[in-house]
Amino acid sequence: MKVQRLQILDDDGKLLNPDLEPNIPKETLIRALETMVQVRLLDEKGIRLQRQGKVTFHIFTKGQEAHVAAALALSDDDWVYPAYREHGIALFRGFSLEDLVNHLFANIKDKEKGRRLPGLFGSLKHNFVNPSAPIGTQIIQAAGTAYAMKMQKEEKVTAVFFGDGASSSNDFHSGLNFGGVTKSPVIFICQNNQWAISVPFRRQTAAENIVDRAKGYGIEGIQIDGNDFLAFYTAVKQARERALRGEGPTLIESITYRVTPHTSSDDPKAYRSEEEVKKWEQKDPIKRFKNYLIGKKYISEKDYEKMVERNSELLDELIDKAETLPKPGLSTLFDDVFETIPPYLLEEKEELLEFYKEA
Amino acid sequence: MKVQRLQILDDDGKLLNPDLEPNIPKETLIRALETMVQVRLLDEKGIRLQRQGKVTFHIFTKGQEAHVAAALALSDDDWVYPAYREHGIALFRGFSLEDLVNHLFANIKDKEKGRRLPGLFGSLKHNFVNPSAPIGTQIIQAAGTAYAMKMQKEEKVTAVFFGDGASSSNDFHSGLNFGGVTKSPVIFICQNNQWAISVPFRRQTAAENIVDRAKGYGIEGIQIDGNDFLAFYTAVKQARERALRGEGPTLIESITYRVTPHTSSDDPKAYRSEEEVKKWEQKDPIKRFKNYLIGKKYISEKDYEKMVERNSELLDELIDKAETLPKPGLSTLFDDVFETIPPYLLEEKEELLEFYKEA
Amino acid sequence: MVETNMVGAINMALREEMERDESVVVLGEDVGKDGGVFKVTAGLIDKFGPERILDTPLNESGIIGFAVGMALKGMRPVAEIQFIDFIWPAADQIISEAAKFRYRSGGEFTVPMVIRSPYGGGVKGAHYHSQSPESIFAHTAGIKIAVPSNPYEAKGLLLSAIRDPDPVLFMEPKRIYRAFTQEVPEGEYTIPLGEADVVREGSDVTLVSYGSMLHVTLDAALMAEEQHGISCEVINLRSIVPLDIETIGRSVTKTGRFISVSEAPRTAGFSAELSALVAERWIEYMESPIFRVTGYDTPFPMILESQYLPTPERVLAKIVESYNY
Amino acid sequence: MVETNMVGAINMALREEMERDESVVVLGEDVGKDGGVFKVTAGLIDKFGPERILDTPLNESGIIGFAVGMALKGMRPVAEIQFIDFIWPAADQIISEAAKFRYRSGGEFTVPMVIRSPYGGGVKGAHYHSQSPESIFAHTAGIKIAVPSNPYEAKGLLLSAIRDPDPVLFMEPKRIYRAFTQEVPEGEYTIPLGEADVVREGSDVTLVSYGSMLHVTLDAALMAEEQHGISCEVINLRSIVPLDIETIGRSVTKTGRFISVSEAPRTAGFSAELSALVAERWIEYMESPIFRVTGYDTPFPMILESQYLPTPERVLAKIVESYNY
Ligand SMILES: Cc1ncc(C[n+]2csc(CCOP(=O)(O)OP(=O)(O)O)c2C)c(N)n1
Ligand SMILES: Cc1ncc(C[n+]2csc(CCOP(=O)(O)OP(=O)(O)O)c2C)c(N)n1
Ligand SMILES: [Mg+2]
Ligand SMILES: [Mg+2]
Repeated sequence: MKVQRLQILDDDGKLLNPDLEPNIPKETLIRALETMVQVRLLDEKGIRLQRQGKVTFHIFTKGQEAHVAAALALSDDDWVYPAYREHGIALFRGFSLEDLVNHLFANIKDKEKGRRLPGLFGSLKHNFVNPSAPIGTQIIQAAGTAYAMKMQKEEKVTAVFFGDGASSSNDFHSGLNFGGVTKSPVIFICQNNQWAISVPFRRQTAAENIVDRAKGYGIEGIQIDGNDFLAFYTAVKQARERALRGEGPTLIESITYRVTPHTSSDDPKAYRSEEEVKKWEQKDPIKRFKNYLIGKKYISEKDYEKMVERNSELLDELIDKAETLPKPGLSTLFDDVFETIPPYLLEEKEELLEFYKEA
Repeated sequence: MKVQRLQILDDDGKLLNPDLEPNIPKETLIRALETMVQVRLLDEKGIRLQRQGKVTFHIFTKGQEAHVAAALALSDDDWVYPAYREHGIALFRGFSLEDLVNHLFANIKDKEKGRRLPGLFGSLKHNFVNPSAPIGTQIIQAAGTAYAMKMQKEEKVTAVFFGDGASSSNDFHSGLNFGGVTKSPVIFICQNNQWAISVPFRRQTAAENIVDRAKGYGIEGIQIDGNDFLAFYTAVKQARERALRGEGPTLIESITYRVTPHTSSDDPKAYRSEEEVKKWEQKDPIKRFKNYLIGKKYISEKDYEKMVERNSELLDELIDKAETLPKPGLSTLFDDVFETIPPYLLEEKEELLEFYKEA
Repeated sequence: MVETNMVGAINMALREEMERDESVVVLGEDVGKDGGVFKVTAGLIDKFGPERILDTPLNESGIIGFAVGMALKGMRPVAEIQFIDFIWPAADQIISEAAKFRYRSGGEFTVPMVIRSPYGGGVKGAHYHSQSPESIFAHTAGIKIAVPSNPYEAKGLLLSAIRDPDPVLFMEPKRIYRAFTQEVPEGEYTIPLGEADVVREGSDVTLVSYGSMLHVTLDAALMAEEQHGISCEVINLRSIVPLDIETIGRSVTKTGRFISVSEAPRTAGFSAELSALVAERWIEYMESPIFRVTGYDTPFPMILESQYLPTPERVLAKIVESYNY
Repeated sequence: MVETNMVGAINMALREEMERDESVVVLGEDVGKDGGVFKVTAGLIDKFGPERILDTPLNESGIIGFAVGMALKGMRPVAEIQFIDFIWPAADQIISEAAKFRYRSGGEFTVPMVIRSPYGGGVKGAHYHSQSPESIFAHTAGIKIAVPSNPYEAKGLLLSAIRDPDPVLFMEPKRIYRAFTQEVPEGEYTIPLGEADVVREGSDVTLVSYGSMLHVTLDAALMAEEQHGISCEVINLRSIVPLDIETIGRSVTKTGRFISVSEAPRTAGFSAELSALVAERWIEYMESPIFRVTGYDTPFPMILESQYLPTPERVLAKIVESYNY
C-alpha cells in the first residue's frame, strides 16, 4: 500500500492542483519568503563564521526552509517545539535577527548567556521552546504542553518538529502514544530529510514511511512534500483545525532532504554520493516558493534579488556589531541553576570568583 | 479497518475451521495439557502459600495458559524471553517442578539464590531467559539475541513475551524497530490481557490494536485469540518459519484476559467490574483445549481429572519438601556481582560476615 | 490536627494543594481509580476527576516528559513513579531536560514539577522494589531532593516541593509508609527545603541520616546512650539538595566524631558526599575516622535484605568504634 | 610499535580484537561508513562488513538493550554511545539490566559487553557534549569502569574490557583523543582493570586523578615542584571500578595529604568517594584537610568552560593550601 503524498506545487513552483491552493494574503506570503531568505543567508554566513573560527559551531537548514509555512498555519500563540533546523518559525514570529546573531556569537547579549551551541535558542515570548541537544526529548514534552492547553481551556495547539532519526527515539513513541490517548491538541511534524548524520532512512527503520506509525497510536497521519511550502501550510492548518475540534493529534511526515553536511563537524563524503544531493537541489523549497510568487505576480525576480541583498547587508551589519561584544561574565556561571541560588552554590561561586580575582 | 483475528477453536473447544487444524502428535498435545494444568495448579497453590505467609509474593497466570502452545511451535533450542506469566514454556521444556517450587520458597536450592520475587526465574539450560521486573526491557534484548543467532548462523529464533502495558514501554519501540531494520529472527508476542494493573487497554493507547504497530516498523503482524491453543500454536509456528526464511520479525498480538488480580498485592475491585471477568472465564483456555482433546478422543474427562489430581499431589509433596529447606547463607550476598569478587567487595563481605559472627 | 500515617499525610497534602491551586495535576501509573499501588492517591480521582488525576500509559520517560511539557506551560505536575527502581527510563527526561531547562534557556523556560516516588528496602521487594538512588540525582545540578522521615515532614516538605519554582524529587520511604501515625495539621504549613533538623542533641558523636534510615539511626543512638553511655547527636537532613551544611558543621565541630547512615550501596552513595564535606571542612576537629554505614555494593537482595540494610546494631558498632578510637 | 594518538590506539584495539575473536561486534550510531563522529571506528566496516560494524537506529536504550541480548547469546558487543551525555535513555538497560543480569540469575545469564563513550569537557561542546557521569555508574553494582589517560592505556584497558566476563563502561576522554601520540605496541597486551599507576612519585601530597584530568593534575604537580618545591605523588586510577584502594593507601599514609581531581560536578562526584575512603581509613595520617578539585554544581557551560573545569592553577592552589595547612 503506497502512501499518498500531499503536493501542491511542482518542482518548479507551478501549481499542480489549483483546487488545493490555500488562500493566504499576499503580504504574508512575501514575508514568509523573506524569512526563508533570512534563514538561507544565516546558513551561508553561519558556516563562514564557523570556518573563520568566529563562532564555535554551525547547524545547517538549507533545503528545509519550507518549515516557515508552519508559522503561517499556526497562530502565534500556539507553542512550537523546534528540533534545530526550524528557526524560521521564530523569525517569522518576530524574534529579531539581532538577537539571533548575538546568540550565535554567544556574547553578552545572547539570551542563552553563552551556554549553548550556536543555533540552540528559544524564546518564551515567541512561544518557541528552547531546544535540547539530546534527540527526540521534545516530542513527549510537546504532548504534555498540549495537554496543559486543553486543561487550561485555551484555544491553542502545540506543534513539534523532529527528524527521521528522532523517530527512533523513545520519546517519539511515548509522545505519540501519550498524545493519542489523551487526545491532546498536538501536531507531530517529522522532517524526514533521509539522513541522521550518516545513517540513511532505510537503516533507521524497516518501515516504508514514518507516517505508517500513526495508526498504531490511533492518531491521524499525512505525508507531504516537505519542500512544498503550500503543502506544508495546508497539512499544518488542517492538523490544527482537527486538534482544536478535539480530534487529537496528527503526525505529519514531511519528505525533504538534508542537502548540506549534518553540522559544521560533519563531512558527508564518507557516506553518501553527490548525485543524490544534486537531485534534491532541484526541489529547492525557496526556488519553488519564489517561482510560485512570481507566477502569481506578487513579486518579480528583481524584487527577490533585492530582498536577498537587503537581508544580506543587514546580517553583515549585525554580525559586525555582535562580534565586538564581550562574552558573558564569570558570575553568570552560577545563575539559573535554580531560581534562587542556594548556600552551597553561593559558596562555590564565591570560591571561583575569588580564585579568578587572585589569578 | 477491522483487524482479522486468528481463531481455530471456538469458546467450547470445537474446531471452528477444521482446515486450519495443525497436525500435532497426540502425546505432545497431552503433555501440553498437563503443563497447562501444572501452571494452573501452581497458581492456586502459590496464592495460598502467599496468603499463609510462606512465600513472599505471587504472580498469577490463570487464563493465559495457552502460551504453552508457543513451546510446541518453537524448537527447544530457540530462546524465549518470558514476561512473568509464561513459565509453562520452561516447564514444557523440562524445567522441573521441583526447581520451580524451590524457587518460590527462595530456599537454598533456589537457582536464583533467594534473590528474586517468586516467579521471576530463568534457566539457561532451557533457553528461558531470566526475566527482569522493569517492564519491557526484554523486548529489545530479544531482538539482540536474534541478531546474534543470525550472526552465529544458527537455525534458531528468539521469542519474547510481554503485556499490553509493555507495548507502551520504550523497549517495545526500539525492540520492534531494531528487529525490523536488522531483519532478525525474532517473534514479538504481546499478551494483550486488557489490563496493566488498573489501567485498561483503552487508556494504554488510542490504537485499536497493538498489531496495528507492525506496519510502522516494516514487520509482519497477526492478531490471535490468545485463549485458543491452536491459534497460538499456528501463529508462532508461521512466525518461526518466516524468521528462519530470513523474512524478519513478526508481531503477534494475543487477545486474552487477566481473570485474576495483577499479583498478590493487587485488589481489582477498586477498578473493574466482576462481569467482565465472568465473561472471559467462559473462554478459559484450559477448558477449550481439554474439550478439543476430548473431542478428538485423545483423553476422557476422567483422564483429565486424574491428571489434575496427580499433579496436585506431586506439587503438595514438593511444597512440603521445599518448605523445610533453609534459606541461602549470608556469604551468597556477595556472589555473582561479578564473575570474580574484586578486593573492595571482598572487604565488604568480610566486614559483614565478621559482624554477623560477632552478633 | 489529624492522626495519620505517611500515606495519609501525603494524600492530604495533594488534596489540599489541588484544592488551593488549579494548576496542580497528578499523573502516573495506576494513580486513578486504583489510588496507586500504595494507595497514596486514593480517592483523589473522585474529587478531581480523571483529567487532573491522570492514569498514564506504562512509560516512565513518558510520564516525566509529559510533566515537563505541562510544567513549561504553567502547570504544576506531580508525577508519580510507581517505584523509584523504575525511574531509569526517565533518566534522560530528568537529567537532560527537567534539571537543565532553566539553565539552558538563560532562565526563561522553567519546570516547576515534583517527582514523587517510593524508595528503599525493608519490604522484601528484591532488586527492583527496594533501591535508593538519591546520590545519582544529587549529582545532577538543577534538581532538588527531599526525603521525609515522618508524616508531619512528608506533608510539609511536599507542599514546599510543589510550590518550588524548580524540579524536586520527593523520595518516599515506603518501609515506613504505614509504620506509625502522628498528628498532622490540616491546612497549610511548609517545611523549607534545605533545613536539616537536629532530632536528638548529643555531645559525643554526630549521626546524620534521612528517610527510613533515620529511625535505624535513632534506635542506634538510644542503644548507645543506654548500653554505653555515649551521647549521640542525630541530624535528620530532610532535604539532600540543597544540603544544610551549616547544621552538620555546628554538630561535628562540637562532637568531633561523624557517622552517616544511608541504605544505598556504599560506593559513591550520598554518604560519600557527607564524608567528603566533613573531611574537607572540619578535619581538624575530628577525633576519629569519618564513618559511613551503608548498604553493600551488590544489587539489592531479597532473602538477605535485613543483613544488607544498615541495622541499629550495625550503626551502634560504628558508634562504639568511633567513640573508642 | 606504532606512533599513534588515542583515537588510533582504540581503533587498533578494536581491529585486532575483532580479528582475534569472531564474537566481537561493534554497534552504535554512525560507527559504519562514517567511522564514528570522532573517527574511532574508521575503516572497520571495510574490513569487517556492516553486520559486525552495525550502524543502529538513533536510540541509545536500543543500542544497549540490543547489545545485552547479543552478549547473553555469546557475543562480545562493543557498543558506542556517541557522546556519554546521550547515555541517559540507556540508563535502564545499563543499571537494571546489564549490571544486574549475573546477580539476578544466580550467575547463569551473563553480559560480557563494553560500552565505549567519549566523555568530558574542553571541546566547547556545552551542556550535552561535555559531561562526566562516572560517579553515577560507579554507584551501580555490577558494572566496571575504565578511563584511559593516554593511547597506550587506551588500547591495553580496552582489550581487558572486551575480554572481561562482565559489563564494562569504557570512558574515553575526548579532549585528549588527538592531543598527543605515543608508541603503542601492535598485537596483544592488556592492562588489568583495578590497578592504578603511580605516574609520578613524591613525598608531600598525594594527587589522584584519571582520564583527561590526569594531565591537568600532572601539570599542577610540576608547577608545585618548580614554583614551590612541593613534591607531589600522582596516582592515575585507570579504572574506577574496581578501585585500587591499596595504591591510594600506600601513598596517602606516606604523604599525609590528599587531593583528588575530577571534572564532574562536585556534589556526589567520584571525588567524594575518594575523599570518603581516605577519611574512613587513614584519617590519623592526615596533616591537612582531604581536598577535591572538581567541576561546579551547575550544568556544563560553553563560553565559561575553561573556568568551570579544574585547571593546573586551581589544583596548584589546593596543593599549596594543603601543604601549608
Ligand atoms: C540522544 C542522542 N543521541 C545521539 C545524538 C547525536 N546526534 C545529533 S543529531 C543526530 C542525528 C539526528 O538525525 P535526525 O533526527 O534525522 O535529524 P536531522 O539532523 O536529520 O535534522 C545525532 C545522532 C544526539 N544529539 N542525541
Ligand atoms: C518500568 C516499570 N514500570 C512500572 C512497573 C510496575 N508494574 C509492574 S507490572 C505492571 C503492569 C504490566 O502490565 P502488562 O504489561 O499489561 O502485563 P500484565 O501484568 O498485564 O501481564 C506495572 C505497571 C514495572 N514493573 N516496570
Ligand atoms: Mg534526518
Ligand atoms: Mg496486561
